[in-house]
Amino acid sequence: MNPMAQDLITIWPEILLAGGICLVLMVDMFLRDSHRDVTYLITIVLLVGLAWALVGLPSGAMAPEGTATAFGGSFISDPLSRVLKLFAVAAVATVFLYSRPYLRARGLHLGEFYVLGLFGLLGILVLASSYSLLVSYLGLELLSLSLYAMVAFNRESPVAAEAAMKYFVLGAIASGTLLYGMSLVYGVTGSLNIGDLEAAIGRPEAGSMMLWVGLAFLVAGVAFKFGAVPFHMWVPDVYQGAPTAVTLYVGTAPKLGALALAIRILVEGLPAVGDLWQVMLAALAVLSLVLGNVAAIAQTNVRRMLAYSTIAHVGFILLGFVAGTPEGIQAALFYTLVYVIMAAGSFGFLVLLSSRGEEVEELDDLRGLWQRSPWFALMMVLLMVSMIGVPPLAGFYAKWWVLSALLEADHVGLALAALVASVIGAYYYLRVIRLMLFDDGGQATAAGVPLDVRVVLSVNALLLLLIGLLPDRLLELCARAAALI
Amino acid sequence: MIESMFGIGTLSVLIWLPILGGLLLLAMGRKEGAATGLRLDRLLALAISVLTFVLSLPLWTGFDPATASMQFVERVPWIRSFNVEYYLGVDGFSMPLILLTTFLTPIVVLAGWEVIEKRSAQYFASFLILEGLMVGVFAALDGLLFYVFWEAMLVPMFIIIGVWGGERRVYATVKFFLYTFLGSVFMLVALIYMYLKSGSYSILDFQNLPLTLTEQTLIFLAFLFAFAVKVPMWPVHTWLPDAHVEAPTGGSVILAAVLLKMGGYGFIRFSLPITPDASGELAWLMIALSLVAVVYIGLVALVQKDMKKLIAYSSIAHMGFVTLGFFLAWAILDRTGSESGIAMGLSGGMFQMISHGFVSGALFLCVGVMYDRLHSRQIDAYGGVVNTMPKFAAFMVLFALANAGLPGTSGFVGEFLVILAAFKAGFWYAFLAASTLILGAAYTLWLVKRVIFGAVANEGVAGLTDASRRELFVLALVAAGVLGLGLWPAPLADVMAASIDNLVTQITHSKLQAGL
Amino acid sequence: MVTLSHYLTLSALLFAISVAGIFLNRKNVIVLLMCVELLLLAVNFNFIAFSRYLDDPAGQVFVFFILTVAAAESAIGLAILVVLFRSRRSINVQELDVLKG
Amino acid sequence: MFATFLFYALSTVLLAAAVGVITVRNPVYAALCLILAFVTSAVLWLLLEAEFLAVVLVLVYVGAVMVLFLFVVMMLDINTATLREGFLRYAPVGAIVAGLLVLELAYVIWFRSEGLPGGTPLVPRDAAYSSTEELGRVLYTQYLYPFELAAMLLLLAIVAAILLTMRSRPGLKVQDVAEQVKVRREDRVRIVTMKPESE
Amino acid sequence: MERMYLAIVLCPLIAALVAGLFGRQIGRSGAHTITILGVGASFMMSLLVLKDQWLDGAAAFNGAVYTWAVVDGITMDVGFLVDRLTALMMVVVTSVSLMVHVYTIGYMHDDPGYQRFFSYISLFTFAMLMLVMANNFLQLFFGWEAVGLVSYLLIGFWYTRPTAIFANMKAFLVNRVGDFGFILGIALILMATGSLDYATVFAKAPEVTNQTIEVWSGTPWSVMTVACILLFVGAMGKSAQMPLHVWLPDSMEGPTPISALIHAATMVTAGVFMVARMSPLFEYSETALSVVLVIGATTALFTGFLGVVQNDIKRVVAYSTLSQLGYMTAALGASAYAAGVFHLMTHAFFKALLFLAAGSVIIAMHHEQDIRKMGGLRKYLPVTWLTSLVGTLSLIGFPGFSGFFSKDALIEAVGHAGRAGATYAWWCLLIGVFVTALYSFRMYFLVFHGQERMDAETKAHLHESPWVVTVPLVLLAIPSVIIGWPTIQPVVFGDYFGSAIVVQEANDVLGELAGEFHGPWAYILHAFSAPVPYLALAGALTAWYVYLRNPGVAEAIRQRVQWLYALLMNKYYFDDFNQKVLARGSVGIGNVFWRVGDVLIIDGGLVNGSARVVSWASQVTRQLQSGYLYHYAFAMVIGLAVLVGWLLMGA
Repeated sequence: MNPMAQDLITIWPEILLAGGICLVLMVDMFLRDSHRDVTYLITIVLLVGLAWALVGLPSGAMAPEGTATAFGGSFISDPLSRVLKLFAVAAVATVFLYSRPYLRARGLHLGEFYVLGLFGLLGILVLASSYSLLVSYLGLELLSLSLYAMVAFNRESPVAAEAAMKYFVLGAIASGTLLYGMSLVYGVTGSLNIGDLEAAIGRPEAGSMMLWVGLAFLVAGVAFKFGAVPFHMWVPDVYQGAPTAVTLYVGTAPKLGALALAIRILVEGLPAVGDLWQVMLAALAVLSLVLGNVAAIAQTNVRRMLAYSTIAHVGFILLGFVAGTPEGIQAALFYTLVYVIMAAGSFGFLVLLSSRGEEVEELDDLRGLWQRSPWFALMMVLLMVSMIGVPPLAGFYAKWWVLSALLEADHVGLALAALVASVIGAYYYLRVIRLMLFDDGGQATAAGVPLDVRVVLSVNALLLLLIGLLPDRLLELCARAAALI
Repeated sequence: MIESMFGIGTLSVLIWLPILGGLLLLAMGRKEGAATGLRLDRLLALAISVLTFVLSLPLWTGFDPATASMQFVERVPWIRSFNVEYYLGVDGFSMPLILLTTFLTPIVVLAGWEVIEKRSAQYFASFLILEGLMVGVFAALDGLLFYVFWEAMLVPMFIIIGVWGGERRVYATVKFFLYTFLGSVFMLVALIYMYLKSGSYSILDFQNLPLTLTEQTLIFLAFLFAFAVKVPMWPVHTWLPDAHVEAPTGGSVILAAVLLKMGGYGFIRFSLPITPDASGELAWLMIALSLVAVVYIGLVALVQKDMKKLIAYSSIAHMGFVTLGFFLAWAILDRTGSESGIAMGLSGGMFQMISHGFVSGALFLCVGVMYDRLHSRQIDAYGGVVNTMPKFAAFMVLFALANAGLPGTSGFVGEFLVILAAFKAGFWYAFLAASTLILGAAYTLWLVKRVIFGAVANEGVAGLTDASRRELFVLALVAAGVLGLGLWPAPLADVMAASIDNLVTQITHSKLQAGL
Repeated sequence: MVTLSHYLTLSALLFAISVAGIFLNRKNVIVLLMCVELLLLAVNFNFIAFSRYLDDPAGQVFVFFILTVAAAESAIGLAILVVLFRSRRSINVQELDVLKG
Repeated sequence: MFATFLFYALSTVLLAAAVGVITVRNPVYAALCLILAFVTSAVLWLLLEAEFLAVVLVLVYVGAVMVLFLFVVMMLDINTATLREGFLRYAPVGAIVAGLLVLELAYVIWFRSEGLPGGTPLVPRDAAYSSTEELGRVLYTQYLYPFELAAMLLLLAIVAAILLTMRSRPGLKVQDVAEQVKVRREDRVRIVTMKPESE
Repeated sequence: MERMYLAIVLCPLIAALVAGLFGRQIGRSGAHTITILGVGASFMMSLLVLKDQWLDGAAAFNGAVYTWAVVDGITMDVGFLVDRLTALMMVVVTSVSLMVHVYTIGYMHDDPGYQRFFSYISLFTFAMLMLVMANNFLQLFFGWEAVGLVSYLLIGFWYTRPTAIFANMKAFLVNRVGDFGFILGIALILMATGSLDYATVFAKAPEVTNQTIEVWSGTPWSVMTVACILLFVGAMGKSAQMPLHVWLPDSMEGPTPISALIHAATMVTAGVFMVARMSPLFEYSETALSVVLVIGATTALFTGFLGVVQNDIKRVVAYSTLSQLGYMTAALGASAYAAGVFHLMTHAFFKALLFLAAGSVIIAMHHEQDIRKMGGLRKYLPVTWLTSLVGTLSLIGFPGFSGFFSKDALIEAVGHAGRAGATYAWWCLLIGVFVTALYSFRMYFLVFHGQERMDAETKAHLHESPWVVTVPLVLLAIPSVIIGWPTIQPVVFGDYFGSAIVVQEANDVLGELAGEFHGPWAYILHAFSAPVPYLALAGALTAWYVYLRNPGVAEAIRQRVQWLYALLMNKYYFDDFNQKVLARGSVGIGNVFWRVGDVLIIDGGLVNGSARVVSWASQVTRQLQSGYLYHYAFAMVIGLAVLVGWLLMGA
């Protein structure tokens, strides 16, 4: 086989997705508004096929643990990328499954939602497999640009426009910062390929301060993508301003992209200056944990509260990086995966409650939900409990692994700080439970929500319990995925 | 029986049967305001809890009191990547506590029989799930498994207090949750630390792990935080009165009878054997806090105006005896240089835990009986209850006296042994500890005087009806436990003896000389 | 004589000016978009200068892509701006404060 | 020497234009300043022998993007009078932070630049060298993958821009050919049976 | 024999359980039948035991019934030690109890709590038997507290009376103060000897004498002294020695039969019994014995004074009980354990008699208890009158009556004791004799002689009590008169107790006195050479003069010494002190701990305080998220600048 063909086979999932996007776009153009479900179905089929492609075909041709590169080493297919991609596909599919009734109830059920969502997914796939600064940048922009557009998706909504604008401007600064960092790293190392960076830094001039400055810019860029303090300002506004279905999207899959970006650039590209980015991330992590948890307490808007909670969780994910060990990266990976499931569930819950048209905005809307929709209130309890980090739900194991890694790296102080912050954080999750279970009043209900959404939410929440009871599989998967780093 | 049928161990059955039963109940649910005819939910709950109790009896009958090693062991890898095992087993410490749990759960179900009108299926389900988790805590021999059960318990308890509790239930339950959650996260750090040192989460491995004094001290403090909150020890006790007061009767019973015991159990299972030297270094602190609990809290209990709060404070004072009994060991070693007396303190603490399970549970049941009728917990609202509820009053007085440590009731055994041991540690330890004889009697009897005795105080009391047969049955069951344990504690003492001896060995053998 | 450091300094100044522009501008969103363009220009300077001094075409390739992306980004940014203006009848930065707290 | 002079001169213009972008009152002027900045940059890039990019910058940026900006500025019809308030009040803070950033960067660039390729004077490339050719060679081979990604990105931008800005106004009358073709007699003709009027 | 011991204990227990649990089913007659049968059987068997021990000279029995628990290698049994001391106590307890059972049929005839009452007193009998038959400290403590429990229940028997339920709580709490010392004493003994078993402990007592304990560091005290004093604190509570005597007068709130049974004859003597039982220990501590002696004597005298001013018939008897308990205790303190126990026995009979007689009066007076409203009852209640007279004479120590023998013996023993405080004690006891006679006859005269001061209504219905009341009176009167004659020789001066009571050679006052003992008659004659009978006579005459012959004198005296009268009426202000200082003080401290410690500092400051800090911080961080894009951008740039700057600094 000629090298180009080999390369193309290696990036076959991306090609499939890109082609699929075009297909969806074309088909959608010829559909009436009343037939948007066709777009939806094609999209879902596409995602299923993509998942199949990831698990099965060409990657199956090589060993499951194997690593393949393409395009001069700028693309890599390794266990990590496959895990991330698979989860991203699943997350995006879940988002689509949740969103249909929500969008339809608001007259927003347009094909572009799926197209943009798929573009974003493509960005995540690119990020996951990127082994070059350039490709990472392109993947990041693919993801970001579709997110900007999706946030502004509801053109009638002034807050959505405001959120999109803020997101766009801040995102542009962040990618500018990231690029500036990349340029400095490129200047010092002379290479854009992540695989070559380490070798280049291995030179005696590795201590080059220029590299450090570049590193700081890179960290700032990555932190923005994650939403870590002080680069978090967009998070609450976007989560609150965007339509809930978009918030659901923004809050889930892109975290995998951010994780991939961080792992590829910092962990794989710049391990030589690991001490430096670990220290920086430690500061950001602690700030995120504290500020996220503290600020969430005063919130009355559900999505805003969950936004701050995201910031706090990001703090935890970053702590995995702070540990710096393979263990820590695996923990961060696991945390991210679990977080994506939890976020999908909790935002999905809001989407579900808003499926019939009335927007569930305020925490108070949830009051007494248990009396109206006991099952879903219970599912939300599971989700919240998992977010707190109470076993036997998956959220606990995530925190536990990160803590293990931190302690193994002798970061006892950080571990304790994280724990205290999460105890403070428990308060606002408990408040959600409290409102649903203990109080009366409120309007939100799950009555009249289509079966598919109900099933998805139940599966989503129960998955956390399942992982909690039998965490071994996922733990090992993450361990193996990040083992080669 | 079930074990042999499905190849599942007894302990697993005891854990999962109630949990699965609880989930079944949850799934069943019960429509609000549906006909109160059969009330399948409570029948099912009772059946499951009784079955669990019956199935737990083999733990006692099949228990070999001659050995301190773990029995009924089940050991399966659970999280391979961290060497975490699904590792269960019981010894002389955990077995009685498991039986206490399985014994009290049917009682709690019965106590809520017709009282809980609102979402009763969920109520019973919560308790069943809680039961399974509590058994899990006592049976777990793997640190992480222990932690999982330990934390998981918070959730049903949070919901029980929050949904079925009193007026300030939200404040109380959030306080309960955060307090205990904060306490236990430190334990997690300690567990992870020891895992990193030993490569395993097995508690028994932890116990054999050599640790320096600094390590031990830090680990001890981490555990202390978790267990002290649970026990609760002064000054981290203030969640308890609130939680007790606001919880529904069943919640108070389980909270007092079993949940508090987890703190004491934790000390025995973790702190003492894993960090003997640090425990010794800090024994003065523990003893001081315990004595503060006895005296200070005893005085505080005296002035309470709310019955449940009074009993809650009395619980704290009684649990002070538990920790006192456990940590006297080092004071005794210091003073007499001999091991004699250590085992007495330990047994005293254990007895106090079991007994307190019965007695405080019973007292909360009694308050519940009255509350169900008059909907007030204020002492003022009662007076002369004996006139209208003579049978009930008899039980209440019995339990009150047991609470005051009357010989012949279970309440006496622990206090007696601990005071005996305390004297070996020093006159003043015993002196302060024995003050509970006066204080305990004072607050309990004053309560009885104001609530039970006297002329009928008001119309509410005049309209009371005596306890129903169900209520009497429940109280009689507990009373049997209280008297049985008080009159003949030997069986329990025998069961614990080997484990206690083993613990004494662990306590008295410094880990510091072991090659460090 | 012009060295690499000169170019880098120029770039740094451009970067600082554009960033300052973003947080000093309180009135007009569209100027923010222009500042973003300036920001990317600064980055491009870095890449081109490095590319030249390293004698490596990769930097120039990167700039090529940045230019492409920047164009796409401006398109989307302006589209959002239009949406914003349509729903708000204003592009005053100070009035973008519904979402806060 | 001329190159040095050129560099300083152009740099001054460039920076002045950049400052102009963020300070001028009228967004149209700001856009024009930006165009100036781009043009001077293009010349500077020529000094760095990046001819292709310099051309692209002028063509794509000045020619397309900035025109788009101007278009939008004009379209939105913004009241420029009130848009300046507050700038001076916050300018010192902004200057300090921006200055700090520059100082940090300059310190590293000038005093701690070990490991950087700079320092030595550049050897001018020979006349046969074409950066266009150089770029063209790698773009479709080594950088094929990014190139295709960039294509997707542009597609995304098109979709997004259309989604966000194109809208069917409620009052607008549009011809729907498909509907017209599909129309049936029953939709258009109503047969009314009327009783004959009695006299 | 062993089975019989068990049966003796179980009979009343089973009877109590049946009467208590199935009271409604078996009815009133069923209840009293079964309990009387139970106690009667115990009594008969006790007699057999006494015969076995005394006449047949059987060896003391010491054996376990079952092992209560084995902890720390220490076996804690429930078991019996039956020796002559025990046997004597068993007979006293069961016989008085039997009488009281019978008497109760009449006394409680109309009470709705009839069955409950019988259940309680049977239960009490069980508990008291457990106490006296114990062969170890654990069981002793069990019986000790169990009798306290029943006492508590019985004092509060009429639970609707506020005074009754106050009194029973007070009784329990004061007793608990005693138990507090008692349990510490037990703990010390366990520590010193490693056993709770009497036999082992006594055997080890000599070894312990040299041990010391530092209660205050730096001052070594003899273990034996500390232990004995602690044990004696228990005895002070149960046997109502000053200052823990305050509960006993109040306990008269209970029905009269239990005043007789519990608060006169049996339970209150448990302390005396206990000290006697512990004689092998006390003998090793001169200090402890002195303490016992002084406290006993003080109680004997000063509570006697109080009896003089009381007007409630039962309270007068109660104070006399206190005083007599003081006598017994003083005897113990003089190492005259046998005399103390002997007085305990005689006192049990005559004091039970007096109480029951008082009860009979109360029945007749329709539950009027104020002696100022009585008088001249002699002709209405002949049996009661006569038996009361017998009891009173016995109480004041009229020569030939049983009380005489016991009291005289112990006063003489105290007089001969050589230990510190003995002289003081002797004077106290002597004066006490006068006082005893004074208040006893004051009551006697006011009740049975003189003017009839009751109202017409009551008077019209006055009649003698039914036979169930009078028969026990008579049956108790008999031993009150005669029991001293046959028993003084063996019990006090002989070797009846054998090894049950241990007295050191040097302390053996009774041994000394035994030499001068030549039979009861000679003893009576000999007594007249001492001041005791004269003092008693003087007391009786004074009472006659002041209260019967010339009642104005009493009033005149009262007017003259107002302060003294006030002091006595207020019972030396002990109750006020306890109420106002101790009880209110505890409540006050409790309130401070609660409101300041728990509510304000811990909850308000630490718990809610940190919650407030967090929510304040939360509000502050909300402000940071201002909503303005330029602030957001500014934060990012600052963050970036700080990151870069930090790296540069760190380099």
